[in-house]
Formats: sequence, structure tokens, C-alpha cells
Amino acid sequence: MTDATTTTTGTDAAKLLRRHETMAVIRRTEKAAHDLFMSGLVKGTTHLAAGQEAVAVGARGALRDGDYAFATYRGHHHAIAWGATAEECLAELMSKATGSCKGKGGSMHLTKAASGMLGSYAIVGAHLPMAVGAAWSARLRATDQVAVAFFGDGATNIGAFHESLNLAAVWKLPVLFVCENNLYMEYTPIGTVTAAANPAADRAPSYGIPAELVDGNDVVAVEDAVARAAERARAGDGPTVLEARTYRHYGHSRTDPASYRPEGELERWLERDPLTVSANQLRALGTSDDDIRAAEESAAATVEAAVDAAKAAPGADLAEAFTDVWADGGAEWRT
Amino acid sequence: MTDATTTTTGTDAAKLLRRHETMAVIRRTEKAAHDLFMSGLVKGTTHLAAGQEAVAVGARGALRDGDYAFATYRGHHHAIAWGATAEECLAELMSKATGSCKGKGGSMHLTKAASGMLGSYAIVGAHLPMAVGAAWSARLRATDQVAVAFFGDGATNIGAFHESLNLAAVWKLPVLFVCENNLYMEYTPIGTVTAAANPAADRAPSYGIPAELVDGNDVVAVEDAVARAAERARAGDGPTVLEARTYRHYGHSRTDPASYRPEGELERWLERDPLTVSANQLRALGTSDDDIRAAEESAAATVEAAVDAAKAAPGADLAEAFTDVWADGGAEWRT
Amino acid sequence: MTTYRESVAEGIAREMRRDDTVVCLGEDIGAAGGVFKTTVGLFDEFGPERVWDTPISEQAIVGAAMGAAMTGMRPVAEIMFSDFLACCWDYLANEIPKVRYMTGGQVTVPLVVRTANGGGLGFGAQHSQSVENWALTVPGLKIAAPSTPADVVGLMATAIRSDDPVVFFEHKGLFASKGAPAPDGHVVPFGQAALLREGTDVTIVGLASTVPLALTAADRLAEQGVQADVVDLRTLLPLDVSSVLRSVERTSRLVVVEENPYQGGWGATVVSVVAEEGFALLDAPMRRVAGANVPLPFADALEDQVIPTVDKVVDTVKALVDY
Amino acid sequence: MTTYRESVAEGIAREMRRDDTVVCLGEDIGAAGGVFKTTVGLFDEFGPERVWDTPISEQAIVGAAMGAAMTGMRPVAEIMFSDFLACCWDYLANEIPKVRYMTGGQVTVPLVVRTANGGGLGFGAQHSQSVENWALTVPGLKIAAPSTPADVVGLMATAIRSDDPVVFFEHKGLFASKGAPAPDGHVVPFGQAALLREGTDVTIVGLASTVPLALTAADRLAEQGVQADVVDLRTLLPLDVSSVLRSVERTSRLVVVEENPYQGGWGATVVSVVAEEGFALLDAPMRRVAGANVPLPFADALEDQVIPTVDKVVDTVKALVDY
Ligand SMILES: Cc1ncc(C[n+]2csc(CCOP(=O)(O)OP(=O)(O)O)c2C)c(N)n1
Ligand SMILES: Cc1ncc(C[n+]2csc(CCOP(=O)(O)OP(=O)(O)O)c2C)c(N)n1
Ligand SMILES: [Mg+2]
Ligand SMILES: [Mg+2]
Repeated sequence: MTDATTTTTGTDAAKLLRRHETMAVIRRTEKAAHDLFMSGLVKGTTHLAAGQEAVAVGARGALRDGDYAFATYRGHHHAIAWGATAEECLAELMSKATGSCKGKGGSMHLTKAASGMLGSYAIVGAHLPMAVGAAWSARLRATDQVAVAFFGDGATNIGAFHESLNLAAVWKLPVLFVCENNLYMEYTPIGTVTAAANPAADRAPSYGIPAELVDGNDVVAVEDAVARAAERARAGDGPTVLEARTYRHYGHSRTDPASYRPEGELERWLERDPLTVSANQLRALGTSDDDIRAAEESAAATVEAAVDAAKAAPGADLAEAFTDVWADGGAEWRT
Repeated sequence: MTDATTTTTGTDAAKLLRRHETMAVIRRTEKAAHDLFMSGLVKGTTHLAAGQEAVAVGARGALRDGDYAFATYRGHHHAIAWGATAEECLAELMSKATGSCKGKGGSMHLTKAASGMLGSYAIVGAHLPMAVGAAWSARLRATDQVAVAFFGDGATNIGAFHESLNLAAVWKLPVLFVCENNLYMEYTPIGTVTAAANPAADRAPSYGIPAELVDGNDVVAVEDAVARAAERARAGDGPTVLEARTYRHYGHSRTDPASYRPEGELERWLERDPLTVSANQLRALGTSDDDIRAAEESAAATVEAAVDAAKAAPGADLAEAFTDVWADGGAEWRT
Repeated sequence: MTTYRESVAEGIAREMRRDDTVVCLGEDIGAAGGVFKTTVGLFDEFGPERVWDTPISEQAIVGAAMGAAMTGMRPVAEIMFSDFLACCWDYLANEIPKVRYMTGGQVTVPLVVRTANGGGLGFGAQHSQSVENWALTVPGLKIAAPSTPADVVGLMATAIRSDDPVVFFEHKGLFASKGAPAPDGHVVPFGQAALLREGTDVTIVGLASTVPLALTAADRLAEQGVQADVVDLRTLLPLDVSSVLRSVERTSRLVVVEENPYQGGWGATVVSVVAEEGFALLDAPMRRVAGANVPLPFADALEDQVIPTVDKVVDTVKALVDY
Repeated sequence: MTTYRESVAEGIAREMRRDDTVVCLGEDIGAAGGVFKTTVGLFDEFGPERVWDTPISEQAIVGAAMGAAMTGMRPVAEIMFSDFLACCWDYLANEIPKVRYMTGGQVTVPLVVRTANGGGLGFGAQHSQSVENWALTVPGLKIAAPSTPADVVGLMATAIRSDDPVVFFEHKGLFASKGAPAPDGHVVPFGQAALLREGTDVTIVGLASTVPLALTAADRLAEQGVQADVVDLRTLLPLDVSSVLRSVERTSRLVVVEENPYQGGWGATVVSVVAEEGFALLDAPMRRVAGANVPLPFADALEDQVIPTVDKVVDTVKALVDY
């Protein structure tokens, strides 16, 4: 296992500025989701990814069109990184007909299948075998696609994690296991319930899978690490485990004030906010503050327009309650 | 992980002769089960442990009365090592009222709860969390009991294995995970479906659990290794993984002629038959051939008598089909 | 008045005070008090040796509870959302309910698996199911599903004291509901339905969330001159078919209201017992107001389309009394 | 004549020849041909890139099948004994049947999970269950359970070609049974029950193992002057209630014979549909001959006590026609 060092190799400023803007769109979307929740326009629950943007955006940046992603209930950032618009995401959260899942999925199930983002799953760890299966399928169809599963530190303690890593290793499949270690499973510090310091990376070797620890708040570092893993995967060298250390700015879900956090922890992580990190990298690459601000303003405008459009959209179509069970579009269960 | 070397430290000849006799009882019982199956007196299926006797007998030898054992569908040896009589086992296989489970369990579920052998489970891996729970219970009740789970190499690829090792490690529980690696999961060589050369031992370190490889055909080696693990467990130092390399003489189950075995493999293992190994050790300790033969004849007589008694016993009591669902003894589901 | 939510912790606490062998385990149930705040106070009162936070390992949670139950403890395991019972279904379906029988009575498994069940809160397809019908497919489990705060306490007492394994369904949609607190020493036996309202025209059978719904419907029906018996089953197993048959004897009409999907729903079992044993009592077809045979949608307007509502019950009963 | 067992491999092979995207995975299904010998010949004909041996990892097997199905393949996953569906129940209950709906139709999951179901072979409590009722609790799954060799092939064709997920229950007790081989290109549509015998006195509905049992019972009843319709449902979902209602219209009496336990059994759903929609057709109570509400015992004499038998069906029908 090697510690990845941040590098800007192969990263040009224009590309990084695009990543920065996507991260800003995610950040604004999460803020909007939070505010809309507070004002009663989003119901149910949400799990916001503010603070973790760099993992999704870096990973997508390293991958190709057609590569598959599987995400969790904390999956807004993955959906947007894979091309879902802020509008279709927010509309989904607001139970609108224009939502990406027609209001049938909600925050926990954002999906953008058209660009390979094959769903957000709300049973912890359940999607890991699916990603293994998508990678197996790529191999069977002799494409050079890879599949990536994003999951939390807490997910590494569930049985499906173990079965997935073993099967992926035995079959040498082109799958990337990307753990977003944000230090907590809900309200419980991950270290108190896990027999490994780095829950994903420390376990990978026992499956013969190479692992890398990566700074999950550094979009460039993530992109580089995922690029290396994807290259191995496409070369037929099998799966990789990446563990990205990161932090969520909000509580676990909308009902969580996160009072279990030690004092100062959030503040320390805010200093390494992924958007701050990438802004600094941009400056180091010679991008002007004006250009950075312009990207951020563009992101803000995108999300503002998205909020307005989502608000204005019609509510979910009641007839949709009885569609999409079967591939024929219907829900008939008897003859 | 250390490779255990066979040692006879602390093993006196009289004790070893008792182990030898118990192993011989198991061997004869398995042979009887096989023959009774062939003659139609045992129905359903059986998974014989001939060849693997040393693991069960050595483990029991190292443990105390009151320690718990959880076994698999291949569990005749564990039941007998924990004090089940050949007669109650064979009667169970023959669907007799005198069977250890009244004919309701069968070969796959032999149980001797009165002496801590809390069942044989036929869903691969399912009993590992139970052993963790029994160890947790020992700790909660402040006894110094340990719990041992016996399982096969194939069981290491199922999710419950992972969850059990993690929880046992995090809670530092007095539980022993004893893998009987007999090279095959049913008809499939374990190496072809497992991302670790030693499926249990190689994975233990990633949970921070100490592991030991042990010669599973050497009852003394097993006893020593289990004694070390039990000592650690009772001292509050948590779980241990033991991987005992061994071999089953019969096929996986009664329908399996084991034609997938490479030529000569069985013969090589028969040379290291646990009964041969222990007989040699006895001779080295000065036990006479006569004494060894007497123990074996005593075992043979025990099993012969058991077969006769089981044959003569009445069939399962039909009324028992409707007992033992609930703790009150009954099966009432409505009021 | 107290809430259903608070009654969960109260019910557990009362038993933990009585009996040292009662211990709790589950995800985030300790200092955090559980994601639904249904274990608030337990950690403070009983400490970390009685209230255990676990990793996300549903199989280990329930499997360890089973091992502990077989060796002298009375564990109360929390599976956060009932949908996640699927992650440890082997224990609920194959291990816990069968081990006593298949060992010929050598062991007992006195444990409780508590779980937050049901919809109505907009949690979507994987966090909203009513899965008490899953449990009903498995002989060897007892199944409780209270509808009021007092019943939560009273049924919890029976569940924890039971030497048999119990799946205890706490309805998410009822957590905030209020009712009279349970008196001291309150114990509600299993298999004893509550007749909550007496009528002559129709029997409405409900469970957990569908009980208040049935009561509201009965109020509305009364305004229209239709008098309903409302029966709260309280437990699905044991199933109190006697109370149902007794009521149908008076009313000659049966409507079962259940949140789980129609296909494979528990209402079908109730109806089939009445079809076998109460056929002569019936003046009309039996009706089931059940969840639709679709996954649960996120949007609340859509969810209302597919789960039972007061309107659906009222309409069904009215059509039936006109039969 | 061919066996039910051979027809499983034949049914799969026909589809694998037609369609390159059909691949198989499961434990010991490759060179070994499966523990029930239901995949014999596939590995030889199609090779290791189409027939995959897996570790003992039920979640990974079915989860990987799901991922492959979402991305262009048509996987056929074997779960060796249906009891083990409990080990991957999350995929059957929460993932596979819901993903299409909860994504608003963005994905489809054309896969088959095949499994050996049912008792009668003395495999004991954890290897003998009839668990088709588990699957029936979950909207979003199609459920097939053939009773004859030809139906195995014909329903397998429909299952594999289906763009919806299918749980395919092969009955262990029928593997050795014989019947006419399926003609070339044989396809049996889902949701179309077979009327296997016509009578006027009673409708007997069966599925898989209970179909031959119902037919034998009908023969015996005919000797005693009772003429039975025997309906083989073939699939539980879609459920062909029209055929059942049509038959009851003629016979006025219904007996459902199912191997799964009475509590939560699929027969209850059939009965409840008839109770709702066919009440006026009935001249007598409906009856269910079902598994007892106990785990399955090992000894064959005990197993006979708790699963349906010809005698139980005959006795039940006779009592009913005398009603
Ligand atoms: C099988 C299962 N168990 C429990 C939960 C409840 N739950 C939802 S999120 C969560 C914590 C997950 O932690 P982690 O994997 O670190 O992801 P994070 O939320 O930090 O992104 C838990 C316990 C669930 N959804 N699924
Ligand atoms: C969950 C589950 N999957 C599959 C099986 C079928 N099965 C029974 S034994 C076995 C092989 C087990 O291999 P191993 O763990 O090495 O034990 P051994 O039989 O060699 O003692 C399999 C696949 C099962 N009983 N349970
Ligand atoms: Mg986390
Ligand atoms: Mg083995």
C-alpha cells in the first residue's frame, strides 16, 4: 500500500477549473437541499455530501464515458459528477415530476443511468456486488469499461464488502472500490467499531488487492489515484481499493446536529475544504482569482436556476405510482 | 502468524491414548454411517468427517467442561468429541426416537447442548456469529468460558465470516475460529475461488487477530494450538484464528464419488491419517502396540454396540413433529 | 400522555431493571440513543456493559444475539429499519426459529429483534416497507406490532420475558403519536387482540399503523350510520383468530387493513382462516385494504396512492355494507 | 421421456445457444454439473466464460448477477438450496425488485435466480423448505415453479427471455420425475395456469410438487365418485387468478394445496382473491392443505406429518364435498 502524494502531473489549469466548478455545483446543491429541507420543500431524509465533493469529481475525471458508478444514499455528488443536473436532482428531492426518478426515488436513490451512474443504494454495502457484476459484464462483453463503487467507512464491516472483494480478486475484474472514509458511521466514530485503522485499505491486502490511501479532499490526488487504478483495471490486472480520507460538513442526515463531534474537528476540516484546496492548486497553476470566482459564480447561477426550475415544476404524476415495476412499464401482478 | 510445530509437551501417553480412542470411535461411527446409508437405513444426506477427527478431538482436549462449540453439517466428530455417544448420533441418522435430536435434526444438526456443543448448522458460516455471541455472553456473565466455532475453508468466503471476525476483534471476545481446511468446498478446489492461500489464517491479521496454521491431522498439535488460543482468550486477549490443514477421506456428501480429486491425493493423505499419526506418537511415548490395539478394539466395540442399539430403537415418535417449536414444548400458532 | 417513541425505551428499561440478563445491542443505540431516539436514556442508566454499539454488521448483530440467548442472556437486538432484516434474514428465517426444533428441544432462544417498520415518512423504497409478512412466512418466530404507547410497553415486557424469539415491529409512522402511559408492571400477553370499538355492521381488523387508521375510518363511517368493530391484532403470531371469528359472528362482514403488500400479506392468512372456519358467518365477500403490489415510492403523494388510507378503508367498507 | 432434472440443463442450454448474453454462475455448477446435476453439460458446451464457478458468497453471486443484468447480460444465478436465498435476501427483497421502480424506469434487471426448493427428501430444517412464499411477499419479482419436465424447459425460456427478474423454483422432490420432453422452441408464457384435469365437484389448485400430488388425489377421488378440476398455477407471479375463478365457477368448491407453511403461505393469497371476487361462486368453505407451522423435521415419517400428502388432500376434499 502506498501513500499517494498530491501531484498536479497531467493536470492542466483548465481541466482543474472545470473540476472546481463541478465541485462548486455540488456544494451549492447540497446547501440548497439543506435549505429546502428546512423550509419544508424537501421531505423524507437527505444525506449531504458537502465536504466530500473531491472524491466523486476526481474519480469521474479519471474515468471515461461509459464507465459505471454505483453510489450510496449519500450520493448527490456522484450523481452530479456523472452528469445529473442540479435541477433534476433537486426536483427529485422535491418530489417533482421532473426529478431524475420522477419522484419515485428521492434523495437516497439519485440515478443517472444514461451516463453510467447506475444508482444510489440505501442498504449499506449492497451495491458493492453490483459493481463487481458490472465489471464482470464489461469483461464478458469484452469492452474496456471499468466499474467503480463508492462507499463509506462504515460499509467495510458488512458481509457484502468481504464477498465483493474476494470475488473481484478471484475473477480479476476491472472494478474500483472507493471508500470515502469520513470518520463516522452515522454518529459512531468508525474506529470504535472497526478492527482496522484504515477500514478499507488495511483489509485489501488480505484479498491480494492493491490499496492506496488518498487525500479525499484533494481532487487532483483523487483523480491521479483513480487513473492509476483504472489503468490497472483496463490492463487486466484486477481490482483496486482506494481509501479517501475526507469529512462531511453536515451531520449524518437531516435530523443529526452532529453533536458527537469533538470540538474543533469540523473547523480543522473546513480549513482543508476541497474547494479551498483546489482553489489554491489553481492559483499555483496560475489561474487568476477572477477566473476562479467566475467559475464559482457560474456554479451558483446554475444551482439558483435549478432551484427555481425545480420549484416551478409540477409535482410527481400520481399515475407514476403504478408504472415502472416491470420492463413493460406496468405493474400488473395477475392475469 | 507462526507455524505450529508438533510437540508432545504436556501430553502424557494415557491422555493421548484416550484421544486416540475417541478418534477411533469417530472413525468407526463415520464408517457405520456410510454403510448404513448404503444399506438404506440412513436417509437424507450425510457429510462424513473421517480424516478430520484430530481437529475436533484435539480442540475438545484443550478446552474445559462448559466451553461452547458450534459446528457445521460436517459435525459428527465435534458432537462425539463433546460427549455425544455414537449411539445417539447413529440413532439420529437412522431417524430413531432415541436420536440426539429425536429424529428431528438428522446428520446435519447433531447437537449435545448438555455438554456445551450447541449445534451443527447447515447454512455455511451462519454459526460463526453465534459463537461470537456465546463468547460475548461468557464475558457478560463474567465466566471464563470460551466459545469455539469450527468451519470449513469454503466458509471463509461468506459475509458472516467477515462480520464475525470484526466484531469479535472489536469486542475482544473469548472466541476461537477453527478452520478445517480440507482443500475443497464441495467439489471445487478452494484455491480457485479464494483470494488467499490460507483462507482463514491469511485474513486474520487484517482484523488484528492472531492466527496460527496447524497440522490438522496431528491431534497433539491441534490440542497445543487450541490450548494457547484458549489461554489468550481467557486472559482477555481476544479471539484467535486457527487454520488446520486436513483432508476428508470420503466425498463431500453421500452422493459424491470425489472424482475431481487428482490422482494420488487421497493416498498421500491416508499416509498421514490422524489415527496413524497418533499411533506413531503413542509408540514414541512408549505405549505398546497391544494397548493401542485395545483402545481401537474398545472403540470398535462401542460403535458396534451403538449400531445394534440404534437399529433396535423405535422410530421417531410421530407426535414429535408437533413439539419443540416453542419453549413450552408445543407448536401452537394461534389463539 | 407519552409518545410511542418514548415508550420503546421505557419498555426496555423496565425489563433491564428487573433482569440483569437483558442486554441491548445495535447500531448507534448507545450514547446516541438510536436514530429514532427509541433507546434514549438506556446507555446512561445501564452503561456500556448492557447497551452495546455495534458495527454495521446485521448478521453479526442478530447472530451474536442468538448465541448469547442460547447461553443465558436475554439480548434485545435492534435492526434499525425493518428493511434491513433482509441483510440478516438467514438468522430470522433459518437459524433462530429452527434451532430449538431441530435439536429436539435442547436449546431455547429468548431474544427480541426490534426494528422500525413501515412507511408514511417518505423514506423511499428501501426504508419504508412493512415487512411483518416476511416474518409470518417463518414458523418459530413470535411477532408483535403494537399500535399504542401502552401496548409498546406491555408487549415489550412479554417479548423480553418470552423464552421464545420475538420480532418486535415498531411502526415509524407512530413514533410521534401519543397515548396514555403504561401503568407500572404493565404486561400485555401475546395472542390477545384488543377490541377497540364495537359495532354491528362490519369487522375491521388492523395492526400497528392501520389501527389508528381503522379507528378514524370507523368514526367517519359512524357518521354515515355504519357501525364497525375495530380489532387490533397486536401480535401476528400467535394470531388471535378467535377474536376475529367472534367479531365476524356479530358483524358478518370482514375488512382487513394491512400496510404490507397485498400479495403475500398477512391479511390473506387472516382471511383464509375465516374462509375455512367462518364461512357460514359471512354475508358478503371479505375485503383487504392492503399495500399495492409495487415498491414504495418516495414522494408522499405517490406513497399515499399505494398504502392504505382512511379514504380507502371508508370506501371499501361502504361498498361492502351495500353488498 | 426425460427427467425434470435433465430438463433444467436443457432449458438453460437452449437459451444459451440462442443468446450470447446468457451466462450462468453459482457454486459447483461448472465441471461438476451442480450438486443436483441440473447444470450437467453446460460447462462442456459453453466453457468457462459462460459457466462460472463461484465461492460460497450468495450475496456476491446474486449481487453480481444484478450488476451484470443492468449492463447488458442475462445472468442465470444458481442458489443451491432455496433456503440459502435467506443469505442474499437483501438482493431479492430490496435491490433487484425495486431498482427499476425507484430509478423511475432507468434500468432493467433481466436475470434469473434458479434454486432447488422444497422437501420430501429428508434434508432437514435448513435444506427442505418451500420458500416461494418468501418471494411472494416482494412486489417486483416474477416467480415460476414448474411441475413437469416440459414446463421446466418452457418456463425457463420465458424466464431467461424476460426483461424482468425471475425467481425460478426447481422442486427437489421432482428432479427424478419423468415426463414428455419439451418440443423444439417450447415456450410457456408466465401467468397462464394449466387445467390438467376437469371435474365438476371441486377445484384443486397446486404448484410444483403439489401438482402430481393433486393429480394422484384426484384419481383416488374419482374412484369414489368425486370429480376434481386440477389447476397447476405454474407461476405465482403473475398469478393466474382468472383460471382459478373460472374453475371455481364450475365447481363451487376450492382446495389449495401448497407445500409452504400455512401461515404466510401463497395459498392464502389465492384464497383471499377468491374470497373478494368469487364469494358468490362458493357453496362451501375454502380449504388449504398446507405445510404445518413448524420447521421441517429430518425423519421422513415426521416430515410426512407436516407436509401435504395425497391422503391429506383426499380427506380434505371428501370432507368438503360433504359440506
Ligand atoms: C445494512 C444497513 N444497515 C444500517 C443502515 C443505516 N445506516 C445508514 S447510513 C449508516 C452509516 C454508514 O456509514 P458509512 O458507511 O461510513 O457512510 P457515511 O454515511 O459516513 O457516508 C447506517 C448505519 C443501512 N442503511 N443499511
Ligand atoms: C450459505 C450456503 N451456501 C451453500 C451451501 C452448500 N454447501 C454445503 S457444504 C458446502 C461446501 C463447504 O465447504 P467448506 O466450508 O470447505 O466445508 P467442508 O464441506 O469442506 O467441510 C456448500 C457449498 C450451504 N450449505 N450454505
Ligand atoms: Mg462514514
Ligand atoms: Mg472444505
